Amino acid sequence: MGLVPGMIKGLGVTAKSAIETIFPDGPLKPPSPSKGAVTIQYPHEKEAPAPRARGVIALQEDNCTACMLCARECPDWCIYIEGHKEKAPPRRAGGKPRQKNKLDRFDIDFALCMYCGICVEVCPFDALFWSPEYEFSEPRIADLLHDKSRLAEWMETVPDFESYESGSEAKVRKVPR
Amino acid sequence: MTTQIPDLSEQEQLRYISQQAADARVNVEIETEGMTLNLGPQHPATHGTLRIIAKLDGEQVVAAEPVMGYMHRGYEKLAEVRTYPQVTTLVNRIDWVGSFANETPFILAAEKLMEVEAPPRAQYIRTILHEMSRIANVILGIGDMGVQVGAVTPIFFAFRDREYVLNQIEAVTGGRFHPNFDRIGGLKDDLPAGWIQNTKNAMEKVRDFCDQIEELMYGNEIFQARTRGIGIIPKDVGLAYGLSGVNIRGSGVDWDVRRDNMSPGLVYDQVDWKVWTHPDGDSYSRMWVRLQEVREGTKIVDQLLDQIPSGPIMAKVPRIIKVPAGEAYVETENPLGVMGYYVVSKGDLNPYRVKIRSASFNNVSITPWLLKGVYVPDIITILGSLYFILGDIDR
Amino acid sequence: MISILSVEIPYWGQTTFRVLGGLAAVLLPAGALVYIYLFKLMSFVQSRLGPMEAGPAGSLQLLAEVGKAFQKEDIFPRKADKLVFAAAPFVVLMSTFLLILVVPFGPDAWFVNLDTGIFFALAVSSVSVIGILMAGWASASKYSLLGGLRAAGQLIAYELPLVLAVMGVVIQAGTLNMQEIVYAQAEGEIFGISGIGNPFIITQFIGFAIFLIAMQAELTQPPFDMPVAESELVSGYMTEYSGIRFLLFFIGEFATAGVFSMIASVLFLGGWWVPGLDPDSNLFNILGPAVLFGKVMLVTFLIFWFRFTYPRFREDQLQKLAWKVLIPLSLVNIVATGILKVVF
Amino acid sequence: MIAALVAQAANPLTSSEFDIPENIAFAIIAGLMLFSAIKMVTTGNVMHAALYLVIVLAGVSALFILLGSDFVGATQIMVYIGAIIVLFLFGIMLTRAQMGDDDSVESERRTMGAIVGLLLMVVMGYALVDGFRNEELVFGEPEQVRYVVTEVALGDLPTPVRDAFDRFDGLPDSTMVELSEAEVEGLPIEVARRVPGAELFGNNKEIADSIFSQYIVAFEAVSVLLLAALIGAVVVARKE
Repeated sequence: MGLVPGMIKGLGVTAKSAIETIFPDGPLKPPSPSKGAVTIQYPHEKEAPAPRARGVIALQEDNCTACMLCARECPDWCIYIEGHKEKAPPRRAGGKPRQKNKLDRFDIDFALCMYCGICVEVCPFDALFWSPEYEFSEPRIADLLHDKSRLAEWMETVPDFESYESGSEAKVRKVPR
Repeated sequence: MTTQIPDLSEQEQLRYISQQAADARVNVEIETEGMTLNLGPQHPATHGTLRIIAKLDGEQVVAAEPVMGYMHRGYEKLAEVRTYPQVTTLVNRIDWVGSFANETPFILAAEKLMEVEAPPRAQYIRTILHEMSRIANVILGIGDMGVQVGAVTPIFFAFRDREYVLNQIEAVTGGRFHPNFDRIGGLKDDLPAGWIQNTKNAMEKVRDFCDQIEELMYGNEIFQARTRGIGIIPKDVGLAYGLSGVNIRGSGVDWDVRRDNMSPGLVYDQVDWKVWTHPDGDSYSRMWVRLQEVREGTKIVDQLLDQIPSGPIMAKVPRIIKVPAGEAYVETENPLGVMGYYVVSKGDLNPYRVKIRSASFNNVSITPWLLKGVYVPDIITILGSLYFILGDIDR
Repeated sequence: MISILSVEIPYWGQTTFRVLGGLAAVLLPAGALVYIYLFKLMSFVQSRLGPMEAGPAGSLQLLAEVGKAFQKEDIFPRKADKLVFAAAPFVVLMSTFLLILVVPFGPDAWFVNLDTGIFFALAVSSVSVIGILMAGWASASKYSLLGGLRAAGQLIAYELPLVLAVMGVVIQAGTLNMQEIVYAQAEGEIFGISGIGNPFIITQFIGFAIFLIAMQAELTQPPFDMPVAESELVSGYMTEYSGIRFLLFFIGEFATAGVFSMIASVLFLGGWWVPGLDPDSNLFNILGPAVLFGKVMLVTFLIFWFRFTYPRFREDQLQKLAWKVLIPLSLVNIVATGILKVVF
Repeated sequence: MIAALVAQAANPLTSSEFDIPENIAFAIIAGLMLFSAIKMVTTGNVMHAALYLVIVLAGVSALFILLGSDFVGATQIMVYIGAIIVLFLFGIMLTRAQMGDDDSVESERRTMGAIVGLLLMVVMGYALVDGFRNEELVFGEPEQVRYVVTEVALGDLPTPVRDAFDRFDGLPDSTMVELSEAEVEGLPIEVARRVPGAELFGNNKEIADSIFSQYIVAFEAVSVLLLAALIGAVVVARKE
């Protein structure tokens, strides 16, 4: 190990890395660095995060009963729920009218949210889902407060649940649509 | 591929230390004006908001004092007003580059109090994720050391290849940095299909990274000149300051909580692996042990992936978790060193008191001893080789 | 009186032409190598693409950066020595523009043909130290001060190997004139083999290596970038600069890299001349600058390759390398060259 | 046969035209130098004083280059600006790098300084006047023209040139001689290759020759003196 070998090897590493980036198909093919680079040219092409990625929370409004579990379990209390009871038409003809919790307000303040996913996890009625969608930044911080219509819009972007790895005993759930 | 480097003898260590003292004496005679240099709180070498007040004589440090607390977020206190499931989402922000590993000891402590044990499948996945966050963390540390000694490329290699690991963590937990995946009694969810194979590919990439960085950085004579024989921590001094993890293994102390004091709930005893140590105790040996640990980590992950048993991932725990009164302390070997949680419960939904023993706090507390007599550029390499995360110091 | 296409040009016209030519000769290579090497090649090494948005494949990125720098506030630290602080980048840049003066681009294409060309170049290259010291002191910042001191120590130490490496070439060519050095290479012969000339890199390879290393240190490029070490001194003497003045330092750094590479190409690679062609032909007045640019790109490729591969030295190691390795080696080189010159 | 006799070179002072740009340049440089010299001794800031000194020295170098002796000019830059001033600044920054004016720089011995300066001026002025006593600055056609003669085989030279060489007794084979117009008349002038710029500047060979022949003893003595100074500095700096 003289002065030369380690430093020459280092030069070799950088040169090899550059060649691999410029000629991803092999040195005789035409160069195409955009293929060889590991980065993605973001506004032009979007990276697809994993289906489980926690991007934004979507609300399936019909399923919500305004039970407040999510709001209570939220570690930083960023979910605001208001609701009232109202009579819904009976399920069967002639039956008594059912009492139903109607949702007035369901806001999540994404400026405060820690993206921990506890609300999604504790929801007993499958009303909240994670969407991997991540493009919802706003110039004004107040606009990060998503109301229930905005949250409902995210439902479209919620992917189906993945199947599990072999050996798993968990059941694959369904996204209500 | 592993480069074996000759060890510095104990004599050489001593000579280095006495040399520093002698240098300091000579400079006092010439009487140049002293200067106080504030490294930080905003400084590229302090990984955040650590401040080091260095009293300089020329470029030599006469005294150095780390000032902590610029990023204190009060997690110990916050945890007292959060329920147990909520605490995990807080604590994985402590060491934000190896975040899953922060959850493990807390959950294990809670499980110990509740006397539940996660099913084997959950234990395996937990160990895999714990080890993967170590890999993600340490890769970044190695690349960051490149930046500290002035090489621009290693950090980009590190970011590139850490991404493969983070992608796998995200695919299973949903969060790249803040997984919040550990639950008392098991895990939140099972592995998605195809994950095992993808993870094995990612581990292959990490091993390639190790080879690459070894040639690019570790083998470089300039890097060795900057790190070998610099910042030597003798065994006993390191132990006296409570150093842990790689920093003490780099001084030749063969102590790893994963092997020696493994808490139930992790399955390190099921795999064949080795605790790496290096007798030198200098910056280079610390970085060298780090690199070997990444390699060893990929081996552990590969073996565990092959062995994952089938079964449930959640033990039977009540829906609303109340931890019975009692006290428990659990420590695990985290990427930065030993991390322990002392949880005191009064039987409520909240822990009564949580004391967090984070590794970086102790690792940094040796700096006044270690930085005395070194040159300004060496402050940077020594801090880089100690490798701390600010969140882990100011909890 | 110089005439172009048989039109006589008055003195002020010549001066204007020379100033414009100097600007072009300094800034164009600087811009080219910043884009090609610093932006693109470095990105490829790091598995990324680099700037892609401004212009085709990001080729106008540098212009965008210049525009950005012009818009930024020109911040002066409160305790800074305003005049010195403001003047420092210009002093650094001035040394670059003085350097370009003596570089020949063709048999008749030159700015000034000094008899002491290379000596003058080495002399003015040391002016930039003054600028750096001014910047380091006037910023009223400890990091800047340390950076300035380190820069001065380093530049002084590496001036010597630089000069001594050049000595070999000067002995072999028998002249200090840059143009003559090119001719000496074009018309020279190696061990009796004539016809292809004698680019001095063949006989002066050690000199070339030393020159390259010393040049790297003079330019404060990694692995010798202690004065600007961003991980410890936060850019050293440039710490407090912003906007257009920072840009001047930035341009100065890469323009000097380009100009130094030109000098290295002239000294060791034959300058504007290509083997096999008659150096007196008029063709070289047109072709020469392009040839020189090609050789400059070769030399700067080495500079930048080292730049993104190596970590940096510590200040004392750097001094040790200069005094204990490079200077003795270059002295041996000079002695050997002298002996060979006398023998052959 | 004369292998090469290279082109005419005019000393700027004796060149045919009264050079306007040159005079403008001289005026600017001289003015700047005077201003900086005065500022240098009056400013209260050590650092500024050193920087003003840089301007003065750069001006000196510029004047040398203006006079066509680029070698001395470059040496001036290299030695004074590149080395000495840098060491000045280095020392100032290491010891007293404070900003703003420094009272201790204000000296009460200003009158003494002025007297010394005046004395120095008188002595140097006298030396200058004495040196060029009866010589006048000649504008117009010069009587003596400088020629650069290279690779001369002495036997082949025509008589006037050989005479000239005799005047410089035993010069090496490549040098510069001063001949009168009449002497040049009969010379076969053969320019082997045009050396661009040689017509403007071309005296570093002369300097080298004189250093290593006429002034060799003084030169070596100065080198030994510098070496002694260097060793002395090392001895003084190391207290052990």
